[in-house]
Amino acid sequence: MNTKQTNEMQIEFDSKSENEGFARVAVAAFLTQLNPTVEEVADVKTAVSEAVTNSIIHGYEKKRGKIFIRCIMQEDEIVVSISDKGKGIADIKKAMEPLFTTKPELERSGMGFAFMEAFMDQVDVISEVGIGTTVTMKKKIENSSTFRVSGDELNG
Amino acid sequence: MNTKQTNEMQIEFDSKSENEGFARVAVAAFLTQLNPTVEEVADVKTAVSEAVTNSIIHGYEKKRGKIFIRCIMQEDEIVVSISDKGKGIADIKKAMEPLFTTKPELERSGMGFAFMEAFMDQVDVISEVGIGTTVTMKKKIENSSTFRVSGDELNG
Amino acid sequence: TGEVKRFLRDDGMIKVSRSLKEIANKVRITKDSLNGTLNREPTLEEIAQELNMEREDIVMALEAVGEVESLQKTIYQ
Ligand SMILES: Nc1ncnc2c1ncn2[C@@H]1O[C@H](COP(=O)(O)OP(=O)(O)O)[C@@H](O)[C@H]1O
Ligand SMILES: Nc1ncnc2c1ncn2[C@@H]1O[C@H](COP(=O)(O)OP(=O)(O)O)[C@@H](O)[C@H]1O
Ligand SMILES: [Mg+2]
Ligand SMILES: [Mg+2]
Repeated sequence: MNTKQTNEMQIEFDSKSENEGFARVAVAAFLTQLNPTVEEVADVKTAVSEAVTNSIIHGYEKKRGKIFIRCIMQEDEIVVSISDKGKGIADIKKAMEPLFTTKPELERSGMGFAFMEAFMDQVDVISEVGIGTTVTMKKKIENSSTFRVSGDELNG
Repeated sequence: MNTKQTNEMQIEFDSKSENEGFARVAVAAFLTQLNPTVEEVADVKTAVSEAVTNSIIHGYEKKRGKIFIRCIMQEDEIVVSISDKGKGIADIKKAMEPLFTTKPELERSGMGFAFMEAFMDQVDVISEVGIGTTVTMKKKIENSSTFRVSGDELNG
Repeated sequence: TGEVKRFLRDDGMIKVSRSLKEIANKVRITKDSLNGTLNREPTLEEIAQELNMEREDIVMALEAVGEVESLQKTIYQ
């Protein structure tokens, strides 16, 4: 018997930079069920922003494609996966090194993965050239009241 | 040549009442791209809440299932579809009458569709018993500045 | 990792977030004052610019304090 409480959602959206804010807030709104602190919410939002921006800029290189986010909450942990079917990463280890970038003209160059690793407990990247990239990130919420009894307090 | 700017997203989540808040914020966050007023945001949130609650309570009768939301923005209009694969509605016309309810024990009984129609410009329901229900709602945003010029300001 | 976060925040690369309630209060005050000067409901962008925030984050803050009360206004008035 599995007594763990889980909850799951998936989002799919166009790879347009206007959608970065939507993606970040959608994940944050889902996360509120674990009763996170303001800082924990900010951490997850930053990490999601970086991963989504990478899919838009590097994965699809600003061409239109679909970005997929999957979120699973299990007890006091959130797992967020961000995927694209874009160009993929040839050398993942190198890509994850701080300051490494293939687009030096961008702001905060080469710090996206460093941010994700700083703000989340775990970051895993799976990628294949020509197929796409999936970034999976996990974070435990410290004072999680696990799941809320109901969502009604949102109307409070 | 189609010069219309569109943007699209889809969400899928478990039919748990805790997810009602998430669904409503996700749609509202997406809608912000049309630059609505706070009132217009509240209208759409209310309509989404009612439709999602119906899928949870009537469609799946609190059993676990998946709820699907699809949002399309076209120029100054948002189209939101909320679907379930639940029990369906036998008589849609009757179901949409104000005060009609098959669960009189609930609060605000029988006013869900009336709310959706009051807050949105158009509400269409497709349903089949044993298959599921899709509610499609449209709303024009009055002062819409259509789409943001670029998402770059996000990094500002 | 705590140090990295602190460095990034102190560096101003990451905006330190205020509490949702605090933001929601500011949004309400700004909305009312803009309503007065513009003589119409302000758009989210107008509020966002005033507060140096993103529109999406404003929506999230409003949710936290619950503003789904337009219901009663329209239906029962
Ligand atoms: N989704 C992706 N698809 C393809 N390449 C990616 C993706 N995400 C990251 N990369 C590669 O990894 C590098 C490092 O990413 P990151 O640390 O975010 O820095 P930056 O985005 O500033 O370049 C990028 O320059 C790019 O080459
Ligand atoms: N997604 C749905 N699946 C099945 N039945 C539904 C669904 N949505 C609405 N209904 C039916 O329509 C009726 C009216 O819905 P509504 O106006 O929201 O009032 P209430 O939810 O208070 O009953 C419900 O009582 C139910 O019988
Ligand atoms: Mg990056
Ligand atoms: Mg209802």
